[in-house]
Amino acid sequence: MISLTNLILVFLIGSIVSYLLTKANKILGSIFNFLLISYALYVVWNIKVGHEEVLFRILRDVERTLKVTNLGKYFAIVSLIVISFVAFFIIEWIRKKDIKPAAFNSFLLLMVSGILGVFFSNDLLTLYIFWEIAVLGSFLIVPMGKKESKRAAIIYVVTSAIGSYMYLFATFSIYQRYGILSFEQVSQYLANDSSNLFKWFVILFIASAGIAKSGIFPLHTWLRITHGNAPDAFSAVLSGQLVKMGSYVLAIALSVFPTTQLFSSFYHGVPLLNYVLIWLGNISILIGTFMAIRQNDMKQLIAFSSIANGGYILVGLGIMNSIGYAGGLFHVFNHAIAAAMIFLSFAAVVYRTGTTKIDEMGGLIWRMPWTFVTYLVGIISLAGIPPTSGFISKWMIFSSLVSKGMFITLAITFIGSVGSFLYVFRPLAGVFLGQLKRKHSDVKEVPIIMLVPMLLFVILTILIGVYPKPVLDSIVSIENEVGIKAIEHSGTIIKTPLGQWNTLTVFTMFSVGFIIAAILYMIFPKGKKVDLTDQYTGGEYLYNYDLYHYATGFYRFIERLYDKHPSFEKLYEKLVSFFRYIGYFTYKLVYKTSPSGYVFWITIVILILFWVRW
Amino acid sequence: MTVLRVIAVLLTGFFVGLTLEGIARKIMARVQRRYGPPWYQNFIDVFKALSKRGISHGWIFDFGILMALGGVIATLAFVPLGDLVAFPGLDNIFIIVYLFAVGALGMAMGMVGSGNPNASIGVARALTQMLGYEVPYLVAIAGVLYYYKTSSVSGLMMAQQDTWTLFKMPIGGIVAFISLLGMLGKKPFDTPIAPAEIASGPMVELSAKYMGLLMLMHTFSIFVEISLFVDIFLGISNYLTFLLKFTVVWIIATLISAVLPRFRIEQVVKFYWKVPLSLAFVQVLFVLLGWVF
Amino acid sequence: MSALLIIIPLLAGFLFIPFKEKAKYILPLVVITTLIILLLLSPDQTNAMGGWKAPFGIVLVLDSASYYSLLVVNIVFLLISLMPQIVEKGYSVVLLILLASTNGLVLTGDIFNSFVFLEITAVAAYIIAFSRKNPYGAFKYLILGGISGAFYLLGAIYAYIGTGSLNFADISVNIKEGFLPIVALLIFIGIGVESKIFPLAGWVPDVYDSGSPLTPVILGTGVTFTIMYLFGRIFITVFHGYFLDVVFIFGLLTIVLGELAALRQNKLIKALAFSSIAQAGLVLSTISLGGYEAIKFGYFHLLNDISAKLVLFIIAATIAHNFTENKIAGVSFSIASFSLIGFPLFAGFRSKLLILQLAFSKDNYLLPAVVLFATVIEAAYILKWNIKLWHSTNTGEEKQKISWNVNLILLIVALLIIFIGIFPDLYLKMAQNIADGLTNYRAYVTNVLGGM
Amino acid sequence: MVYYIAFILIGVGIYGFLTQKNLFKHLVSLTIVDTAVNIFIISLGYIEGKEAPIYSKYTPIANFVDPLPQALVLTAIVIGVGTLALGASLLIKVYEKYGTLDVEQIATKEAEE
Repeated sequence: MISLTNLILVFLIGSIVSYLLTKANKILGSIFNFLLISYALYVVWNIKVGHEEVLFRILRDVERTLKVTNLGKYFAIVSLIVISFVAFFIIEWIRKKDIKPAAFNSFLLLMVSGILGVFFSNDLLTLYIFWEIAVLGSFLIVPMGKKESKRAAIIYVVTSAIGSYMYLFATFSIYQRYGILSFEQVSQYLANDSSNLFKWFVILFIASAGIAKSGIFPLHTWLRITHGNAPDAFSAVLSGQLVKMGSYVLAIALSVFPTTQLFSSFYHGVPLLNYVLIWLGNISILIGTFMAIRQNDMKQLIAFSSIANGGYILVGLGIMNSIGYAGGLFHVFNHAIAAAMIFLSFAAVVYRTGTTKIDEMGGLIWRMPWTFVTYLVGIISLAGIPPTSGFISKWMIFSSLVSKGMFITLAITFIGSVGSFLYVFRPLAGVFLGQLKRKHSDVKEVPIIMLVPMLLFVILTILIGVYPKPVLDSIVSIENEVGIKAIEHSGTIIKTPLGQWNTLTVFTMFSVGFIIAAILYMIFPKGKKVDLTDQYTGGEYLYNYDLYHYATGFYRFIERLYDKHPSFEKLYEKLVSFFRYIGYFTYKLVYKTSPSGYVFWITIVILILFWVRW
Repeated sequence: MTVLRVIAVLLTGFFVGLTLEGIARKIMARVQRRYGPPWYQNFIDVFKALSKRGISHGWIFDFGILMALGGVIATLAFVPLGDLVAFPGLDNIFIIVYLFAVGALGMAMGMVGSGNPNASIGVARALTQMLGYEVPYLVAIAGVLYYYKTSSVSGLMMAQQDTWTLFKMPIGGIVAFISLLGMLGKKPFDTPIAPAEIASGPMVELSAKYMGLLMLMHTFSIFVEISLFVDIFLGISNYLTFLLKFTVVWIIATLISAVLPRFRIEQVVKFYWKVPLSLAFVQVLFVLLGWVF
Repeated sequence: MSALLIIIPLLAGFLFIPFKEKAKYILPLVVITTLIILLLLSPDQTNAMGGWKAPFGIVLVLDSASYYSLLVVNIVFLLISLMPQIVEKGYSVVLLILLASTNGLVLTGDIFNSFVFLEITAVAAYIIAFSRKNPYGAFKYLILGGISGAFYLLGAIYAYIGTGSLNFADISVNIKEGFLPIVALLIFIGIGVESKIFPLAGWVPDVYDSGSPLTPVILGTGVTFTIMYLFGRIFITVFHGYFLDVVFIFGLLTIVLGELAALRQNKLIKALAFSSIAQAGLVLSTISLGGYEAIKFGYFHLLNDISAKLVLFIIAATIAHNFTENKIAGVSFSIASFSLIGFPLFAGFRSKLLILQLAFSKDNYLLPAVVLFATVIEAAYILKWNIKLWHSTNTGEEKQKISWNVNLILLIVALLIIFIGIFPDLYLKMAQNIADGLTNYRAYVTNVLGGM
Repeated sequence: MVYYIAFILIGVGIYGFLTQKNLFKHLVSLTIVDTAVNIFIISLGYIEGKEAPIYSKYTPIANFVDPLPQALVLTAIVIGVGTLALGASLLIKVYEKYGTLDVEQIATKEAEE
């Protein structure tokens, strides 16, 4: 079995090989990509936990190591599943798209090497190094999308730079205070460190990298532009997987340095730091949900839903009791799969129709039924409706919040989950159902190669929804490793102190109900099949049925309630223009002046130095 | 054994539901000083509709209705009717509320699949209204869960040894009842169906068999919503007393809906998030502080 | 013997004044000969000019610091001379004089002599800075350089009054107590203008944007390194780190305001000029942290910055629009900009990491915060340019193609940056030697005065 | 006593820079500063009642003023002249390009570009 370091090296070299291969032939390069990534998935799948490797050395006395932990392995498997499916999708997708295929494939591999390193690094600095490689890889791909994606790439890098540099600042202050960087040692030192302020500072700064990357409240503005405008298949990787790197760092900041032991409990066993982070999660749920309801561009809509689900994961992880933590981790899996699935179906829609605006489309179900099925199961899981896996994690988070008695957070999570019915339904009604536009009448279903990964996602979601044992087992092993009481579950029954339910009985009962309805449907006379334009129009004769489609301003009545909502993007743009103004001011004052200006500055410096010295 | 219990639950749902709907039409008529149709009128409507030959708008239209009816039947199976519990131990409150969403989503998808914009507007209103009433309802229920430390509905019912939860947490009860009105889609909150504005909303393209199936779904969903309210708030009851309490709640709801005009959709959401939500938070604060009667 | 390093370029310069055009091809030969001579010399020796012993006559000191600085400067000149496309219309004579004066600046052990060489470098820089497009920028640079030269001279004279002689070693040993502050202040003003400290370096953007590709390349790399070396020699060896806390504050100011000013530039060369100001500020503030480690990492960062700037300026000056046709230049441009920002796998990351770790070990939390804040801004505008050049849709009015030899050099330097990113000990060893030479001033004094 | 004059002259030069609009006057004030520094250097070496340091058979060494500053001044003057010449030629080019030497007008012309 190839060791991890060689695997990462294989990917680094692989990115150059795939550049050359895709230069030769697009399809060959993408197939090479897919094979390499699925090989990585195979290696990561059966790697032994606790396996440790030594890497290069940067700072003198601190050893750089890669170590396989349950947490890292879980995140790596989820990410690699998503990326390998998307890589399979790209084999066909890349043919028609006008992006630079060679660069796309090679940077994808570069990013995957970074991701592998992040999940298996055993100390803060190695994690930072691979983190930056992953950011670099993804940064290079994002601008290949629409015109707006050029600006989006900059915003993406700057926000993630803010997060990772605060993380670096904390890493160095730990290194300077304790001299060590690996997670176990740091958590021991932190445990018996006296100054509360230092602990607060360190954990908040480390968590800030997670906050920036998974689009939590203060640093969430980049998600809309980046996911909305990145190349379609890549936004599936972006929101399905890259956001999870942020959740991984949040998981580390919260559970590996166990905040529960570090700080005294503030509210029902939840320390104040967790409470603050949970409240950041809450605000991002609110922002994500309410902004998603307003969007007309379907990709930006799901980007906002990623913000909301990032908030869910943070709330789940923040509660730190056995159910809540398990809920957060399970939601990582669900959101990764659901978001990837939805974005792939959008990629398929854009592959055929070329537009992402909801109101420019309609009735695509009659031409692209399988894409519709993927999208349907995707939103059922994203919205958290029982037969699919999405519900399990939301159920866990709800029951942990109820048992902790945090009712405002509970109310906000309810708003989030019911709100998700609203915003997932908007593209469903606007894009797939309703009247088929004349210009889309000759749209065909996407080729088979693109359909296979989408349908595999569907099967995976329903399978895990009915039989969540594999995911629950790995979560139990993580919880034991991190020192939280593991949740008890037996295959399909999930037990909590508040109550339990059985995924299998729910599914069988649902199918029984479905069969009863089908029997009733069969017994009675068959309805006459009528085509789409035969509608009740209230006695009016319609010439152009394209207009007879309700999609623009789908929730206008509720949007009107919060039209004047505070926009953080404008706030940050004002901040940037403030910096720009300072730059302009100095440029005009010091650099662009006449010679007398220069002499003026020299005399000023002399006077200051004289005055300071004597 | 469970199969028998499930069948019993479904049959009660069917018969009791339809008869009560008939009675509701009778009460509505009496309030409007007319006699109104016989109590078994709903049975006739359902069987008449099912026997006719209607029109279908493609496979998604049919699939949507099947999913709707299937989802609601599944939800009904989990709901304990007094002491008649189909799946003891597995009837978790969140399961019931969210499994109910499967039905709603199926119906929504099928209706919008018909291609008629009235249906889409109706469904958009239904979802918005759901956003309105669901949050205060769940917060109030969460207060009850937190107090009794269990989230299984039959457990909640059994926990009301000394007094009904309605008397223990009156404000919670009121909030739940107001949200119940929203769920039922009765008069003050029937903007999604609003016959005058959007040609009875989602049901615009339904005819014959599909209309019949939707009526069934409607009865079952009403049955689920009210039985949830009865189980949680109106104390321990065996099968008969459960049905009695059920009819009382149903009559009160019909009386209220008989006299109130329809809200506009923004007013529904604004109302739900002003009055019931703040009441729910007050109730939850009382539960946290332990001020429970 | 080390005087040859100054004489040969000077002589060649004056010999080739008559046939200016052909001088472009002789330039590499001259630079190679100076390099060979340098490699033949052994690091620690001093040559008294005209037989006058140390404190009286002018002494050329060749210790480990000046040896490696000379090596770097000459290599930079060699690389530039190998690109005749950049050195156009008769500038090669001026380049030779510039090479002579920079070698002299590094070698000299006498303060007045350093003033003379500084002025010669400045004059050569004014000429290079001049082009039809911006005579006003060159004139402003001349005024600023003239005034700073006057103050530098004043400082040198005060040093002479203080110690009775003009020799660096002599000054460092027995300068009278009261004179050190005034001398350090005046010298700081003199060097400050050339080493792009915040308020004094008004000339940089206009001069770097002079239109001819040679100006930013040579001024940004070769001359900057020499000035930084001179700064190190004077403020560390001679003044034993006396004035460095003031320099630290000015350095921080330079970093922040340099980056902010770069944020709003809409011309690539101007943005890169401000980036070089900011990087110079970073090097100065790292050096002024004090201590052997600080100087070593400071010069290591300077080496990285110079190799990145070499690539960036050449590309910015020659083709400032999309890279679709000349891919190699594009790739090397991206590599250099990633190293500037400090992405892992590139050289800049190593030096920034070491600087941060050093600053933390000295309990100085201000410098890391400023450096990280500046890197965020730098990432913003440099990556904006990166994307604009890679993805710009306009197909570029004149299809300017870079010739093969420039591409080759760009690629070599870019690969060197990646190599340093993975195995940094090549640059680290150089920086270490420079730091050794500068810090142990006792060896310097005995080396120079010992001969008396 | 003489170096007071030198510092006054430096003050005049800098005053010239700060107030004058015409670029040529900047060049003039640059030379004033240079000469001021040179005067300061010369005044350092002066010893009361001593002879100029011109060596010949008739003038004994002991009777000399300190020769070193005077040697330095020679090179300093040459450098000042060099910079002045280059400055003047640059000014010609500036005048060719902008048609004026006034700082404000040049600034407005540059702003137009």
